[in-house]
Amino acid sequence: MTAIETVVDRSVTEALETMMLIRTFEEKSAALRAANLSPNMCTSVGQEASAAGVIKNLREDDLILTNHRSAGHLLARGAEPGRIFAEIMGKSTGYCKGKSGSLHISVKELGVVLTSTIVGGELSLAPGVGLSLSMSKSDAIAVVFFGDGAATEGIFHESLNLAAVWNLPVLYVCENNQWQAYVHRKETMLADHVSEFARAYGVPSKTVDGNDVEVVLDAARNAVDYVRTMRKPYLLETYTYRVRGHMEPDDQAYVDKEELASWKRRDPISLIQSRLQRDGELTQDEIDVMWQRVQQRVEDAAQFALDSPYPGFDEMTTDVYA
Amino acid sequence: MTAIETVVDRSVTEALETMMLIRTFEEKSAALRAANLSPNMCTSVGQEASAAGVIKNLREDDLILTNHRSAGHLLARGAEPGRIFAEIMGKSTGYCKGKSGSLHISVKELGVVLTSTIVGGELSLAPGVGLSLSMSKSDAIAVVFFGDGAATEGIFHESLNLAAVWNLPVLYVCENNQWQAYVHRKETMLADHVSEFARAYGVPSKTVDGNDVEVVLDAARNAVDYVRTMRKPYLLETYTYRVRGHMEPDDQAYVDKEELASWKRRDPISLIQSRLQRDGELTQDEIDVMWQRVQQRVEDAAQFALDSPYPGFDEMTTDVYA
Amino acid sequence: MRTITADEAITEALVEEMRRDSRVIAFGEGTATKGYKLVEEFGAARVRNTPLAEGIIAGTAAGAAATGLRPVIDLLFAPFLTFAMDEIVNSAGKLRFLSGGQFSFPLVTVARTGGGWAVGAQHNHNNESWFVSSPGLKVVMPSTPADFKGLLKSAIRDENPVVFFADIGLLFVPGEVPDGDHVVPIGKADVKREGSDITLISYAKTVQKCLEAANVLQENGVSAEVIDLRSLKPLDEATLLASVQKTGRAIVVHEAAGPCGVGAEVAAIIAEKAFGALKAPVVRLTGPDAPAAASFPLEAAYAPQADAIVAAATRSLSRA
Amino acid sequence: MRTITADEAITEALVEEMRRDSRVIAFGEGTATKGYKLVEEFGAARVRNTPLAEGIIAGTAAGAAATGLRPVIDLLFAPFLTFAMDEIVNSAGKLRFLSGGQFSFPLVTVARTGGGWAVGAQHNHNNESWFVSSPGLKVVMPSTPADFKGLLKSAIRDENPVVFFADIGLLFVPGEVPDGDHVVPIGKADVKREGSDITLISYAKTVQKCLEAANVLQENGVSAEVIDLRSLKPLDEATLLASVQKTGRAIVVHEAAGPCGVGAEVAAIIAEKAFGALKAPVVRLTGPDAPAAASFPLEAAYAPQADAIVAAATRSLSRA
Ligand SMILES: Cc1ncc(C[n+]2csc(CCOP(=O)(O)OP(=O)(O)O)c2C)c(N)n1
Ligand SMILES: Cc1ncc(C[n+]2csc(CCOP(=O)(O)OP(=O)(O)O)c2C)c(N)n1
Ligand SMILES: [Mg+2]
Ligand SMILES: [Mg+2]
Repeated sequence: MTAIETVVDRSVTEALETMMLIRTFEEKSAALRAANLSPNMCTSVGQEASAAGVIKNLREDDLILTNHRSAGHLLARGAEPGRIFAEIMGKSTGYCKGKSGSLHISVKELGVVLTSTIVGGELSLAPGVGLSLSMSKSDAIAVVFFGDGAATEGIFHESLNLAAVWNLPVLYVCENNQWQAYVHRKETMLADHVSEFARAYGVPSKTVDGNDVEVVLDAARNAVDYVRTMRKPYLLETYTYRVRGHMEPDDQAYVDKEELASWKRRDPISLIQSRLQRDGELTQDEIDVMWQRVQQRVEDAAQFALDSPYPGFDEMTTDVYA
Repeated sequence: MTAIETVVDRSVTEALETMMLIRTFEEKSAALRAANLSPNMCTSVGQEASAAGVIKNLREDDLILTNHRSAGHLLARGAEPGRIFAEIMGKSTGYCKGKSGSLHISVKELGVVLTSTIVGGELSLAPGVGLSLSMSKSDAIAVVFFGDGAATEGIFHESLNLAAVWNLPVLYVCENNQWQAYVHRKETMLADHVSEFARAYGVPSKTVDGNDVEVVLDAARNAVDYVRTMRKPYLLETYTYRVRGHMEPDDQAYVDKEELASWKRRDPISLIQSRLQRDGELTQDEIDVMWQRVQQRVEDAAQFALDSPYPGFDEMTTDVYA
Repeated sequence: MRTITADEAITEALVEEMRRDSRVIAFGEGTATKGYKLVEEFGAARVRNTPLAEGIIAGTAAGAAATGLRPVIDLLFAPFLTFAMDEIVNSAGKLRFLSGGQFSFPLVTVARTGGGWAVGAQHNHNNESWFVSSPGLKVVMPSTPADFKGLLKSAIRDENPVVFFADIGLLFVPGEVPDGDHVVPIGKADVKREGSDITLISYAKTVQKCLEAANVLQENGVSAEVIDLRSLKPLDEATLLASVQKTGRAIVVHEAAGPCGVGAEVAAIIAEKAFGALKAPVVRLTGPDAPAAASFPLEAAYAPQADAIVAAATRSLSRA
Repeated sequence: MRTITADEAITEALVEEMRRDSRVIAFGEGTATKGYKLVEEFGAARVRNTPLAEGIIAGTAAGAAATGLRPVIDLLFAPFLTFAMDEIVNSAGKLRFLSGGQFSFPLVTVARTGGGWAVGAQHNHNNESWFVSSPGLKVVMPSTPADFKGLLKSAIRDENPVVFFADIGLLFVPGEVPDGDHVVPIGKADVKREGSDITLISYAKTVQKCLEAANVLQENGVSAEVIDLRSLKPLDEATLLASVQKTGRAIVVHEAAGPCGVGAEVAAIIAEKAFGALKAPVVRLTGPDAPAAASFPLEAAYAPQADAIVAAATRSLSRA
């Protein structure tokens, strides 16, 4: 079987390495931006457990939709970091030939079928992907990642309602990272959990600690099983925190220092790293090797992207119509 | 005090006469349509208790928003039936000079400030009216009437959420009449009551028998009091039934005959009429006089509208800009 | 040949394409209620009522189109498209390009518009130019039952998102439709009447007004060519320019308001590319730049009438 | 005179108008975060963060405007307006008319657009023509910090809904702004440079490209007049036509794609109303009819450049 199917065995160690890869990638990405080698983009630092934990539960034929904060999802799905960097930089070797940039990257070969940077766009498209699957013979499912901010767009409710009424196999994963660009979630909704909205639609839901990858792996396994077997939607909320700013560069002047510090103390990578060490599953040496491996990969990837050419000007008008 | 304030004493008998007026008006309106004397329009036959029961609890300075099915709300508020007929017919004596037609009638002098036939349009506008009131010194409130169908538009959720987060004095009145044009409500949502959606927003809500005007009067009094004193939104759902078709003319071929018949047995006017008779509050003679009064009013009104001129062609381009 | 209405032609096209291609599905507010016969033939999975929510109807169509289905959605009236702009414009129109060509969006959005029902500007707004101006979309707006059928069939077969506008005023007017698999290509205008003195260019309900005007002009000894655009995007520039090269005069007529309308685009193309041939200015006759009133006489007067077209043509012809 | 950026000019205009009129309020996604100084001065009731929901932001503005407030809303980027079309077009634009003039909608919608940020077509889409084509709205799109300030002040004072487009590429370019209550009327174009041989008509970032082209043309002995439209609705027809009457040649330049764009409207007006004066066809230079790529060099090449304007002008002048 393929790379992705192997990943599905859900080893926590593998999830950890995915998280390390995401972290390293995102920090490199921010550094490239700071050095003016890359345009503005959004990182998912602090949220790695959600991407790794959910996506490791998916099958190769499951389909993914995501949003502006997608690098973690793409990497967890097995995307080449070099081609993501290249896409962010607008290079021709990017997954979308540099046309997307960081905000709408889709990768057909990996089943990352649709990405929209319109907040809520991914939610508007998800039932249609679920519909295609529900009308096919397959038992594959669609998974849509979205933020707590997207949950305040009306389309969230239209999407959830339609998926419920039509029994569509869509797993809704809300990465509630407490921020909606420069506005704290608390300013935008009275409930603490986006999952609370699901009940009235008749959609089962659960909020879990999004910083504990073992918890996410577990909850996502159950959620995926439910959607796959019941052919109905489910909403999983990974409660987490956006550790860096909304979009690089960002001085985070508007961020409550204590809240940030308290979430940093619950860093998802440190958390699982030390747990695995404590339980004797990993030694410091093994951990160091893992970090080195991902660092090397990310450095090579960045170099690949930096060395890649921009698309030709003819690309301005290709791919508009089929 | 003014006419409207008098009404606020909530006499059930007055509410009954309002309901009779609405019923008579709507049936005349349908008859005019059938006779090709009027364009297509939507009646609220069967739903009169909701309009009468809610609006009799309002003060003159409260503001109303409504939708395509508005004649009942307008009449309960004291609008001239002749000017409503005229507006429906597109005559210059209509409340909007015939420019609106039946679907977007607003009446500034009665505090019917905004009406949109875009389903959900009234909901999008309501928080702004609440905001104006909340920033004024007054303790007036905004009341927005909308259907169960409007509750499946995303804007419903955006509206409720904003009103909750901003503490806006808006009373949301959902007239759940089981139909959304030619689609039964059961096809569009899994929950039976729109009020179930309100909880997650932190908005108190209640579903009441929308065919019993005494129940509506009572529930609306509490709801209005809550919004007026707390300066926060509330959702009141009047559970009722659309007895005629969506829009005149309509053969209702798609309607479940038994469901229709069972609701007809709970006709809101017969219900309160016989209760008042049974309790000795009204005699048959008094009831007959009431019917005669409203019939005369409606006939005169229709004649007024029929006799009224169409607007001049210059009106095609006036009132576009201030 | 049979005589049917445009409304019937829409259903015929849909039924035939659903028989032809099992990936074609149809949904919208009341689609299954109105199309209960289609439900019988194709099953409830392929013909669906939706909740009352245009955004998710269009978004679902886009998501389904990207993953193998070919949805035809009914969004009822053009002003309701305001609730589906992100899905139609930002998703269906742009995501093919933004994905570097990885995904396509073969979907058709049907919406009614124009005067005919006397229900006012929130049901009647000729906003077709929004979609003409948006990349990645195609836009058609037929004037005869035959074109309703043939263009809808082409739209369903197209690999790109097509917005199909149905003029309310034409829906129940009967007309002849060829038997069999009648397909009209998108992007091809129809010369409804040949003429040599002036070109009248139009689409939807005002095509008929142009034909009426051409009859009157004929009586006055003027030979007017009448072109029905049918496809607003892509525009059939070749047919337009060939006609104006011949006649040297053009009048563009539509119900939609003037500013940045299709008439502006047509006039600008002609003024640029047939400049040398022009003997008089290209004139636009459009609806007023105002919301459409519900009041029936005002609504009926909104679209340009034959007499105004005759007058404009006569003015044009009076210029050297 | 002070030198400030367009972004600063926007804030200045807002602050001054909020001081002037207590009915003016401002809200949007991050408005209070970004405008924390405004919160200090005007209080949290008048300067608000909103939930992430463009539809209700715009709808709330319309509802508030109809009942006595004067909201200024920030919808961030033009493609996000897709979520607010009903509220802006069907409500703010049409309900004054549909109410027979009972209500007015004095509100301003601010949105950024155009190339400059390399983030692709879901942030960068020059869809201003949608609003120009919609009744009841006004549309402005300035090119200098002074006009950003002066037009925003006029927009806030206007009794009608105004859509204010801010070209991202211009936001952080500094420029001189007159001291005091600097107000620029809506509906008045600005002749940036007088000339006699050809008229270059533009708005937003391409005004600068036209000025650059005019310099090059000057060196070639051609005197180009450059007009900055500033107000896209209403259009200042008088200024346009006077210029073309004088020069006999016109080129319309903008970043937005061509079809049914503002350039089409301008070209159509000139071709109709200055026909007799035209010595060459009115040419449009626009962005391609394609979504804007994120890739920086492609994005930068999207808007017409000075050399293309010079070439088009030279071609125009070569015609008799
Ligand atoms: C419709 C729309 N509105 C606003 C934006 C600007 N924007 C981009 S991301 C973002 C915040 C999104 O918050 P959330 O959904 O919680 O996702 P997060 O960024 O926290 O992952 C905003 C406001 C946008 N891209 N689309
Ligand atoms: C945005 C929009 N979509 C569709 C319609 C067409 N339409 C008019 S009324 C209606 C049904 C509305 O149902 P509901 O909100 O329950 O109100 P009711 O008619 O039952 O009073 C529909 C679909 C519309 N006017 N606006
Ligand atoms: Mg968030
Ligand atoms: Mg209903």
